[in-house]
Amino acid sequence: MKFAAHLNVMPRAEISDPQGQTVERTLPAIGFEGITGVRVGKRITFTVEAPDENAARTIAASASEKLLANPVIEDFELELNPL
Amino acid sequence: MKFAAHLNVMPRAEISDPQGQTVERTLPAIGFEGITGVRVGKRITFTVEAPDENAARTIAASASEKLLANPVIEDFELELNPL
Amino acid sequence: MRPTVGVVVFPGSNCDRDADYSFEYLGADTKFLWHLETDLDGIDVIVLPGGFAYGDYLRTGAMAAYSPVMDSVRRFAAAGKPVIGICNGFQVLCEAGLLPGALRRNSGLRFRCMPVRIRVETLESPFTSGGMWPGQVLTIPIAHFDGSYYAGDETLEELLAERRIAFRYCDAEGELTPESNPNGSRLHIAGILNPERNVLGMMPHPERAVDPAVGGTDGRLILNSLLYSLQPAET
Amino acid sequence: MTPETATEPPLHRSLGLTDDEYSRIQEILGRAPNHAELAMYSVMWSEHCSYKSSRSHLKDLPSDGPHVLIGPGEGAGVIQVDGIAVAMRIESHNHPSFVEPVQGAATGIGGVVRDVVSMGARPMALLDSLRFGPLPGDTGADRTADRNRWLTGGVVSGISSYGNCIGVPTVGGEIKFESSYSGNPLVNVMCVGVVPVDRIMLARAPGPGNAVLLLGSTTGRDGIGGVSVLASAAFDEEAGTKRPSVQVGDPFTEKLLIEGSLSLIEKGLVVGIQDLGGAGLCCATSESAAKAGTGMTIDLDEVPLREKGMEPFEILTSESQERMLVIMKPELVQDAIDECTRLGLRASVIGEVTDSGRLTVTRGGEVVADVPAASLGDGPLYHRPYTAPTGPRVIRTPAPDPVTAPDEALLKLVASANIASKRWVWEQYDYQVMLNTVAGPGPDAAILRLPGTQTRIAVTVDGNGRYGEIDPREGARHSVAEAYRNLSTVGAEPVAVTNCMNFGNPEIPEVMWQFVEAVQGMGEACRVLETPITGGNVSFYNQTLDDAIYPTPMIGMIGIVAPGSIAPPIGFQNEEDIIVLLGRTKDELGASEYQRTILGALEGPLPELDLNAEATLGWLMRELISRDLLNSAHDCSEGGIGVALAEMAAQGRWGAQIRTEPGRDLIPWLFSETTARVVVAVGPGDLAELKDLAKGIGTPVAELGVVKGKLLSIRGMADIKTAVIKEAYEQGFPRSMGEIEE
Ligand SMILES: Nc1ncnc2c1ncn2[C@@H]1O[C@H](COP(=O)(O)OP(=O)(O)O)[C@@H](O)[C@H]1O
Ligand SMILES: [Mg+2]
Repeated sequence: MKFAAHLNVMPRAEISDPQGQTVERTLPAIGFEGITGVRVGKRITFTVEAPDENAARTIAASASEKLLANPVIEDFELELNPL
Repeated sequence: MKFAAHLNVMPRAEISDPQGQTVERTLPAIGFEGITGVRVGKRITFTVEAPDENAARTIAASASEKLLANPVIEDFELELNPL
Repeated sequence: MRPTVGVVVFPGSNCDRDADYSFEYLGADTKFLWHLETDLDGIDVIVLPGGFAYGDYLRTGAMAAYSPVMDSVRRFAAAGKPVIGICNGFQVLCEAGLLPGALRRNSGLRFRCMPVRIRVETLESPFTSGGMWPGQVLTIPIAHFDGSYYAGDETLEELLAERRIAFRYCDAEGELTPESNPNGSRLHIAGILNPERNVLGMMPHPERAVDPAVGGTDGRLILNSLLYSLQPAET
Repeated sequence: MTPETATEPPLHRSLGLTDDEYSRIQEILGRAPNHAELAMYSVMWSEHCSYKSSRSHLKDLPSDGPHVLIGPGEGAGVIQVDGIAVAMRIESHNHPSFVEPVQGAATGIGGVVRDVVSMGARPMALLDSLRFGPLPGDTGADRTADRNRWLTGGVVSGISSYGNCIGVPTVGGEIKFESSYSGNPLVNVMCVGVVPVDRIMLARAPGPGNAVLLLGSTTGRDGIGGVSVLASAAFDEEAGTKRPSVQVGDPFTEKLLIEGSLSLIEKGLVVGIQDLGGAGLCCATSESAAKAGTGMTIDLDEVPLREKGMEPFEILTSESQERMLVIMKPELVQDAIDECTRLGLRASVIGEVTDSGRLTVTRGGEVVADVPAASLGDGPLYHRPYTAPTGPRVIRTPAPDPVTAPDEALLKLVASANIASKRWVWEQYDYQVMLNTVAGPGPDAAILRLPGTQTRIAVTVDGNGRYGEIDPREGARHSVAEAYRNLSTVGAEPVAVTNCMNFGNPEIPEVMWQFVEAVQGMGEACRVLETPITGGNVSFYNQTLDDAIYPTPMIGMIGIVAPGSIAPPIGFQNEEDIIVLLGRTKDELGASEYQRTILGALEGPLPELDLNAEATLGWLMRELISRDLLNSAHDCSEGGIGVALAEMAAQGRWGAQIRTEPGRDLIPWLFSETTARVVVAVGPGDLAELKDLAKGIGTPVAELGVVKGKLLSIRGMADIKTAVIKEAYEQGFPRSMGEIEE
């Protein structure tokens, strides 16, 4: 079975995010008011092939934990949908 | 009113994604089989303050187009929820 | 005795030849170790050089940390032998869990190539024991985009308490001024040691400051200290 | 089909081929070409690949010299320095960088690096020469200013990300801002590489039976046909929309490709190698076969593809990045594939060299294209009409601006984006990796050690579009002279040139005239200065609507540093040193930076150029430096003596006390861009020797003053603190980029 995986990897809440801050400072300068709390992370999408959803989730979650996100600085959220 | 915006910015389908391809080629070597079609993009979250949802959506969408995503090489998807 | 320095080469490493050149310049034998290599017999020092392993895609050092050679490096380190990770090599060591913390994008959000000053924080390591004094200021180049050292408060306290910070960014007088921190590293950290003090990770490039024809010479202090530490103790 | 389709022009025209060109193809083939063949001819006979407008003019350039090993016509020019071959090449990536600056610049680096690798050389240095419209706050800034800033930042970060990742240092370059580039920036990149003389490779496919390998990235629908193939409604519409308008660089694969190619060459596995650049596979295969007088069969089924459903013409003309074509003996193929696999590099056998003289392409066992290999490269040759512009060309020297005080003018110039320190740019480049960078970026020219030797070369890239706009022939001569002077100022003897000619639409006779004039001027100067041209690149159509860019030839020049010669720094080092001007200053403010930034004008006449004076000055500089007489040196170029002195103060430890020439107006004396001048500082004890040498060779010498204190004090002008000059010089550029809040 195939599953579509969507992974959101964001800098951990207590860590400052210079990229987000820079974007936030730039926005009013180019005419966008009212945007705050910008944080910039990664979005990774892929397909997992596995016998069932559980197996697919195990693979995807462990790939996320081990490689795709770094728990020292990032949190992740994984979404899995059958294809 | 305040809205939580979630923006997914992905390389456009026809644009090559060296980052995703390299991750995909590396995964089996680390012991993750069955993962294909990896694409790596950006996830940006922020808060929009605007009189109503429509106004908030206009601001967020146009900021995405102008600054947060590069329409020449990226597609984006915007999700907006009242806070 | 001429020590043998093993220079690990990941796909995308690009300071491997520089490390090789500088260690040879200082009188060591060197050997390149392609990342698939697992046999570290006869190697006295491991260098994880700078560069862009796997293009720095995803996260710096993330994919390289899983290269076959890294298991051997782990055992090598566990046996108490010295390992030095420079720039990308530091990033790999953190990703591989051999050192705590992580390296994030420079706070200025730009790549920076420039000489910086770093302060020697401890002499208790093979990399800093020979010919340096505590608080000594060295001038060493940096060249990185992701050099902002981050670790949680607990880890930082541990690093401080165990005197495992090897180098900190400072100004010419050794002061930790905000302008002297080129990348936003916490506590101005430029290099740290593992608890056993035989693994060093540092963002600045000591191997670029060895041959006076193309750079300074302060890097020699670090690399020579390491090479001396391998000489059998005189009795 | 809509009714209009019937009246649409025939396919070949929408592919950019003229009716005559089409008939010639029919003649060559003895039949009508099929779609794939037509697409192949259309890209190969495009201006970009065939140099059809420029070829007839370029052939007269001087290309012989004692150091030249390989002149124009190969992937890169090659010179010999102390038994080592040094390859050099400049490429433009102007249009892609305007669409997407980061990726456009990045892929530009990739391309020029592969050119150098295709000679068997290891790339050892990059230089970038950039032109944009004015930045916010700059003289001439208009509504494009914000976009210009965005383009500037993007291009620099593209060069930085790609060049740094592949581990080739970017050691120098230049970056200038002029309104003429607002609609069409220039991104030119030069690459220098080294190879043992006996290992130089050529793009040849000799030996029928030899295997043809494709190394590197998969092939996608990127950059197909460049121009108008895309527009053709006759091709599958859906495929058209799937084609990306921008290519994304993959520096990681490029790095593997460099290592892989060089490793195969070093192991002696390679008989010919060519990069895949413009016109992709179609160009690399036909050219390497044609040059060896052979033919080739290519099986498209063996080409690794990135996308499904690609048409043969798409595979053949795709300009997907990071690929190389390698020709080798069939019995060595397995060794090569094993080595590539070890390195993590893709390698596939895609065909075979034949003796047919034809390029025969198959897919699924069917022949999809079959043409004489040489006919693709043997494109049409045009003698485009050219005429000098007839309109009145304003040639008068504008009166100095009476309102801006000289000290204000100097500070404004020093802080302007064109003159201020480019540290903001080059700190983003890894200029040290490979440990051969002896000096640079920062000095007048970068100095590099040839790996494994004590031999040093110096490299610079220079161009002056303002001068070219006034007089393209003189502009080109000036650019050569400036490059020559920059090399001489660091003590190097210039030996060879490569170039990139950036011009507007050659179908406009006035633009074509600019090109012809510039080529002749460049050739003339290179003849006199004995710096043969080893190759170059022509970029036409740098134009938006009716506005062509200033005619901008970029000159990349390499020199050899005498053993033991150490280049003096720019900055003032010792108090009490005597400051001396070598050369004579005339009142020549035409087309100067002063005129641009302070007066907001562009008017001639240009400073006079005496190439013999440049040559003697060059000799003198080399002599002074090899005798170790100079404590500081900086050539006078943009901004004249005033800016040269300010830069020497900004980069040094001290200020200076300067007296002016009696009876001269201050402004023209300070800011004239008279050629053949260098400002130097010498110890008082060495002044006599300097004067003797200068007198002996006939270079005028004028004592300007003395290194002293913390002021730049010029008679007739208010004193300026060196700290103020430093601030203006160092912060000017970050301020223009919006990094410093006002
Ligand atoms: N785009 C750039 N990339 C790298 N180095 C640059 C760039 N622009 C300027 N530099 C460096 O800054 C210094 C000054 O440049 P420039 O004023 O153009 O020199 P010159 O007038 O002597 O030709 C040189 O060393 C040059 O290499
Ligand atoms: Mg100069």
